[in-house]
Amino acid sequence: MIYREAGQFRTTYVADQRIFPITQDRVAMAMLLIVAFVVVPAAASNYVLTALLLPMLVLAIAALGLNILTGYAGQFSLGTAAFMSVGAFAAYNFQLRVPGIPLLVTFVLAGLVAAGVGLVFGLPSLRIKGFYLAVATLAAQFFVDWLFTKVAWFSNDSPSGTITAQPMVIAGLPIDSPARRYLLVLSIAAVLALAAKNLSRTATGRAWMAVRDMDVAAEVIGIPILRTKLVAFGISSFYCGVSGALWAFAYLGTVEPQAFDLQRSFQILFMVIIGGLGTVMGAFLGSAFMLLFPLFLNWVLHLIVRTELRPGLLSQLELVFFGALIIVFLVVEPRGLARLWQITKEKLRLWPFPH
Amino acid sequence: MPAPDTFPRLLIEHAQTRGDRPAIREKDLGIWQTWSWKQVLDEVRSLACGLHTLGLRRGETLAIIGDNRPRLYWAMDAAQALGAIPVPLYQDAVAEEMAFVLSNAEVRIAVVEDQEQVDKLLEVKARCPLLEIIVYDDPRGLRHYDRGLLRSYDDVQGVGRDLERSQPGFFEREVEQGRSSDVAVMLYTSGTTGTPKGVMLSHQNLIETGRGGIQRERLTADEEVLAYLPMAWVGDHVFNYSQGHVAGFCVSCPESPDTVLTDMREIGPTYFFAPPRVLENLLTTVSIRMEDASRFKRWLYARCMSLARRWGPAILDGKPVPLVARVGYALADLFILGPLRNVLGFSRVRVAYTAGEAIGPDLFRFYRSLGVNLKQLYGSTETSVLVCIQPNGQVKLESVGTPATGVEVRISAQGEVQVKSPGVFRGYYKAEGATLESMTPDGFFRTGDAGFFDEDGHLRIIDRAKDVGRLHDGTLFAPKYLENKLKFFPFIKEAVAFGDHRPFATAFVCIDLAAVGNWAERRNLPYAGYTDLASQTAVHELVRGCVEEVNAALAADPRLKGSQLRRFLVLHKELDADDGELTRTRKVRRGFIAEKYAPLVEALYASGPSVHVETQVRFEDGRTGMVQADLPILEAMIVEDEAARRAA
Amino acid sequence: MAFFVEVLVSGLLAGFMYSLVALGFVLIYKASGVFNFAQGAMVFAAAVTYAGLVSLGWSAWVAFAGSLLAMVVFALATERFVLRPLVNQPQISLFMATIGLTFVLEGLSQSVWGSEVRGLDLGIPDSPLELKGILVSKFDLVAAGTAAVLVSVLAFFFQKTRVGRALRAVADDHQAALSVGIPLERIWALVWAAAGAVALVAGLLWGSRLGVQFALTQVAFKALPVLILGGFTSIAGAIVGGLMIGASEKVAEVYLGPLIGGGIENWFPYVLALLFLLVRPDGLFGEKRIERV
Amino acid sequence: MQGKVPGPVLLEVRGVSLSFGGVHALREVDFHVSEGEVCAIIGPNGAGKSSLLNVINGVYAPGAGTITYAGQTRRAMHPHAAAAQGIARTFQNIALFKGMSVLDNVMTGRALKMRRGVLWQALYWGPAEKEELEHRGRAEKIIDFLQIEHVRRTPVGRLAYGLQKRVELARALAAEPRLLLLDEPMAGMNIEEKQDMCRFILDANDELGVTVVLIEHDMAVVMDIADRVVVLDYGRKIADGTPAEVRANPEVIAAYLGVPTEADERAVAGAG
Repeated sequence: MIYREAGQFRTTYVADQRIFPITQDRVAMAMLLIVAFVVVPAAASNYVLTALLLPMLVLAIAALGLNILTGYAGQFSLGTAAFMSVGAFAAYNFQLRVPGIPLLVTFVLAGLVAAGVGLVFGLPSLRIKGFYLAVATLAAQFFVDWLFTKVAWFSNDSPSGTITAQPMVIAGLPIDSPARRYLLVLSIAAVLALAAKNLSRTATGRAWMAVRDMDVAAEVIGIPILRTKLVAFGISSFYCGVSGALWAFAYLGTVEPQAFDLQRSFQILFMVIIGGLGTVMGAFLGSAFMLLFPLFLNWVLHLIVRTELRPGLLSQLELVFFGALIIVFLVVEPRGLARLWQITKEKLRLWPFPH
Repeated sequence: MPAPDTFPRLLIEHAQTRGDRPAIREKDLGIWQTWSWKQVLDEVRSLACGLHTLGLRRGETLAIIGDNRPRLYWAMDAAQALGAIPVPLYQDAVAEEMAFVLSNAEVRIAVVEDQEQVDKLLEVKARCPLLEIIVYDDPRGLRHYDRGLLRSYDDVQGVGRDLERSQPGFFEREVEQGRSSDVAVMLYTSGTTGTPKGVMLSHQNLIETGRGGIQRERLTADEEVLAYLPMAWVGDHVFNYSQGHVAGFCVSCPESPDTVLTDMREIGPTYFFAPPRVLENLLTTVSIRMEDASRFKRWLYARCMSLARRWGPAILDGKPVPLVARVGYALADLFILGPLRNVLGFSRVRVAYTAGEAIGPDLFRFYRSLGVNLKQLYGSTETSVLVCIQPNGQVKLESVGTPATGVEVRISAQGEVQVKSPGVFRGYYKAEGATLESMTPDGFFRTGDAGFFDEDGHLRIIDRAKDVGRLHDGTLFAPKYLENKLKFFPFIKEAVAFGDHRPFATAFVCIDLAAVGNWAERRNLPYAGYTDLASQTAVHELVRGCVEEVNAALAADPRLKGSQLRRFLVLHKELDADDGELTRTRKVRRGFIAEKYAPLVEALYASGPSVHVETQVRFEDGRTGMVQADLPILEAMIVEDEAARRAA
Repeated sequence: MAFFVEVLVSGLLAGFMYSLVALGFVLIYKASGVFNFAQGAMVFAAAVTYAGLVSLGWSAWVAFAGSLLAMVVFALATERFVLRPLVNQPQISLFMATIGLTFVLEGLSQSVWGSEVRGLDLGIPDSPLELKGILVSKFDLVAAGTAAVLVSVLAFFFQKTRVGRALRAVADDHQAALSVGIPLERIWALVWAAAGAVALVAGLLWGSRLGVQFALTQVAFKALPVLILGGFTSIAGAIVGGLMIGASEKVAEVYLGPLIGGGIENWFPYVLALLFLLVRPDGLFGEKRIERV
Repeated sequence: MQGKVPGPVLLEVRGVSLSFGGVHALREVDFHVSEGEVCAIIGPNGAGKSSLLNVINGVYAPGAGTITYAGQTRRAMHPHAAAAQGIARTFQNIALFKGMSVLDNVMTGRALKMRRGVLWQALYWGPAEKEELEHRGRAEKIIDFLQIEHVRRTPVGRLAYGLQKRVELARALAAEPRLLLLDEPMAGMNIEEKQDMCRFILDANDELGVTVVLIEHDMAVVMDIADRVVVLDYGRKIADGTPAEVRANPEVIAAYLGVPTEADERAVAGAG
């Protein structure tokens, strides 16, 4: 209905290969960016910024990473949180042990370290597939948990293993207020999302999808299977590493290893499933959903149950609803919210015709 | 250089004044390949020089056969630059029809699109001794063909560039010799009246009429046009080629005949021309697709369309409309009408013409209520089309508008429409007799259509002059008028009426396979194909309903009340140009049909319940087969007088 | 030296406890090709239901029957609302559905029975028993005995009975089984109920050792390496795998742990299993997966 | 096809045998294909046709024998090396990437031709974009060549069977191969689709200069488009020559129609 595509024709491959070839989509994206970069930091309350938007964006980056690994390359992983904690601790140690290192370089290095660890745990993916690979990534999860609690060097010998992130300064400008932290994370998320989108529409993305859909055929075409899988593991872990670093520096400030446990990996896995495997938008939709749904649930339950709830009952019910939601999504629309959005868009472009 | 009064000079002027703006586009390899006016001039210059080297001389003819392709339009420019006459042929014509035109126009050189056309030419080569050279554009499949006869388009341009280098300025000198009175193009009429004849139109004919149309509708160089109609038809030539050269706007060629709808949506033309048949097919697809929509969408569509039908035309004409209606229409436009225009590719249309045959009131009102500025137009190949045009704001259902700029229109004693204008043609090629016969002594062209001027000075066309007949009791019998009324139903694709020198009016009816098929599927009525569907009694009842509705409408007009259809039959096969029953542009060839199906016509006037028929049919791949069926003779209710009609 | 044997024996007996849980996974995977991640949550749910019923004053056997009934009801509901709509979906979707199930089960059992830790006494003395010079805990022996009984019953069921064979067919290809007329729905409900029973037994044994608490769900993560070693589809593999993991974990904990800071029981079995996987990508007894072009 | 002069030998398989446990799929097969030729491999089911194809492009490593391709002799070919040296193929049951559109599938066929690193592609700027557009243009030419432009953006899973086969051929041709291996390209097609596919294969061989080795059961097709026919039976090559020679070869007729055993003769005599 909103689309007015008549007269929008493309005369070059550049125009045809664009991420948003239709003007209406470009306008919508531009407005979204303006709202995100200008309106939100000015208008949103500190609570909304720190409690909702910051975690949403930070986790969305990790979800982007998992989406590349599982959505595009089809390699199943339950170890996302492990790579996040590697990123967080690496960033902390870089800031600690390398005086004067610029913040952004720290994040990149943290990402690279996580990518390195990702490659190591990606090696087995050549010989083993499916569930077994999930178990291998579980090994990463437990091993990293154990490493950061047991080896004190990482947490600069702090007794409980928790680390306090150094204050953030970029080119002399302290990034302390919620708005500034939000803008930092938002810009990093935008850049990484664009990079992921570009990868998905070029040879790398096609190689991933080829390996995901039918690796035997991919090999016969000449796609190096192991290299493609490792690149996926590396880039995915890079995203998780950056996300972990941002979690420590921009969101919480102090981080203990338990913050990146198996529950975190499940949370990001749910985000990618509900958001939509194999789509960049899916990561953001999923992360927004996972953070907004408990608030919505809380509000609904208070409407129904007047009396004060037994402590902890709310979080139990939340668990039940999340579990049920996963099943509902898998039955109704296995490709998640992004697919629902895609169907709506297609219908709008064809409106009023059904096909 | 004098003011540009020939197409090559116009081309050169555009290349100088707006050299970088797009002149022509073609959807190929997934994107719209574009050529600016400068690039078109270079391409035309090298092609013209190449054709000259092949021996094309001033006054000779150059055949052009294929879908709408930039390279074929350039062949027209190149021929005109050398003073030769381009002769575009219908790309889906069978080999025999091509043979007649090629020999009649004494064609020595032909520029064709692809292997399909080359094969047709090779098939008729024996009967066209003059044909020496075939220039092809798409080399697909032609690697092992006889090199003597065939030249590739690129090689010809290559040779042309050599000539340019050896004789710089050759092209400009040839263009210099062109006169506006030279013959710019020869279009063969579809010959509803006897054998096809070559209509010679000069540069002056086309440029002045074109310029008149452009000024009247204030068209500019920014128009976007989709060239999807056959290049051999005057509709394509005037609105795309000549007006494109005069106004300097860009002509876009679709990827292939079956992607026209998507290409239409992508280009979003601002200036559009379509014969009623194209508009009718579009409306049928709209209604079929809407039938499959969800209940809510169908309800919303029905509500918005009924509101649009009531107020749309008035709003489009700028007439006063109550505020409530205007708000209602705006909402309908937001939800249904706007998106519908967008999906069909009509959002940017400023001026849309329809001509070639009468258009049904419902069909015409549908597009105007949709907010598309569709206007009726009257004209013929011999008058470079633009004779009468409906002015903006005074668009009526039955009339074809007021005379175009510089056009005199009068009605002869016998009721025939006659025209005098700068667009009147230079005569039929090698047919002096026919030319004289078609002109009046004082220089008016006899259109052969019967009509009259209504009170607002709008011309109304009722039928072909020679077809208008009389029933036994003397009442006027206009077969085309009846047929058009029948064809305005989506279920009826074609109809042929009989009644001249007969006691009452009768008709053959051909159903529309898509629409009736969809109607049958909705009632899960199984059918195995066209003939089977046409023989079903349920379908006969459906057609009877349509015929009786036409009778009711005829009863309202005192002059036509007597010619209500008393009996009709549903034909067992579609009328098809390949069987000679229709012309290339799908107009009914009444005489041929009356002769071929004489026993059926007699049966309509006899008392028997049905008639057996066996006819030869030509299939797509050229094989022929026999189709036979028993066609029941069906009665239709006659409305006696006004009161009875209102009661029914 | 005796000390090493003692550690080894206690490891082997603990291994039986692992294979008990692993058995639940194998049962469902063998019959429906679904890797049931919720097996751990089922162990916890069964145990906490039993403990809850006992605290309500039900006698031991009646509480056992009650919990068993709860597990059967759960199995029927799962088949009806989760498995049936997801027939023919890729295995990954079914696997993720079981993750969803895990959360539903954990949330439900905690909201119904609360989340405080409860003791569980099955009346099995835990005093050590002197046997040929090495101390062995009586409890471990009973657990090992139960596991052995359960395993033989299931092995017989799968190999010999008609239904057992049908189960194996279903595991290969849902659609093929359906087309041959095997009543898929009933089979799956039956298998999930059996897995529920196994989970109950495992829950009781583990519950009495560790106490009935949320940590019981972590038991599933002990079982995963066992599955890798033994392969997903073989019952014998589950037992052998359990023993190997139990023994190696205990030995490593005692000897290797102190060297690198202890607490390695979480990740060591995984690393061991991982090394094994590199050699045999489909596990010890698992069927070799052939990829046809 | 008449009047075609065969070029130098492009592929030579010498004494290749292959067995899976007890089953002997190929027994000392000698077989060569010269540049520009259309060579058909025929034989009853289970004769080893697909196995021979899989040996040529390295999916299987033969027990014995050598493969000489483009002058290089090796004991076994590796799929990756085969693809790099211009061997492309289609599969018996279609091996398309279901999650991608037709255009992406065809572009993936060009995977080996793309050089730009991952970082460049993430930026999608400068050389990476230029490379992507250039290969898009090449892919479009193949799409136009096989006339599948109307389904360019449709996910491959939604296409009809005949069209999927054409997309798979497009993907193989997109790699600009020297040798094209086709595993029953016309299986399960109606007359019209078969005619189209034959035309495409001949056009590819003629205009793109691709040497074609295809497995086909439809004798009419083989006789029509193949320059040479190789007949396999129970893993052994029993005939190799022009379609006419092979048609007349008694051993081939026996292998296809089966030799009448004494019992059949008695039955015929009895009934006579």
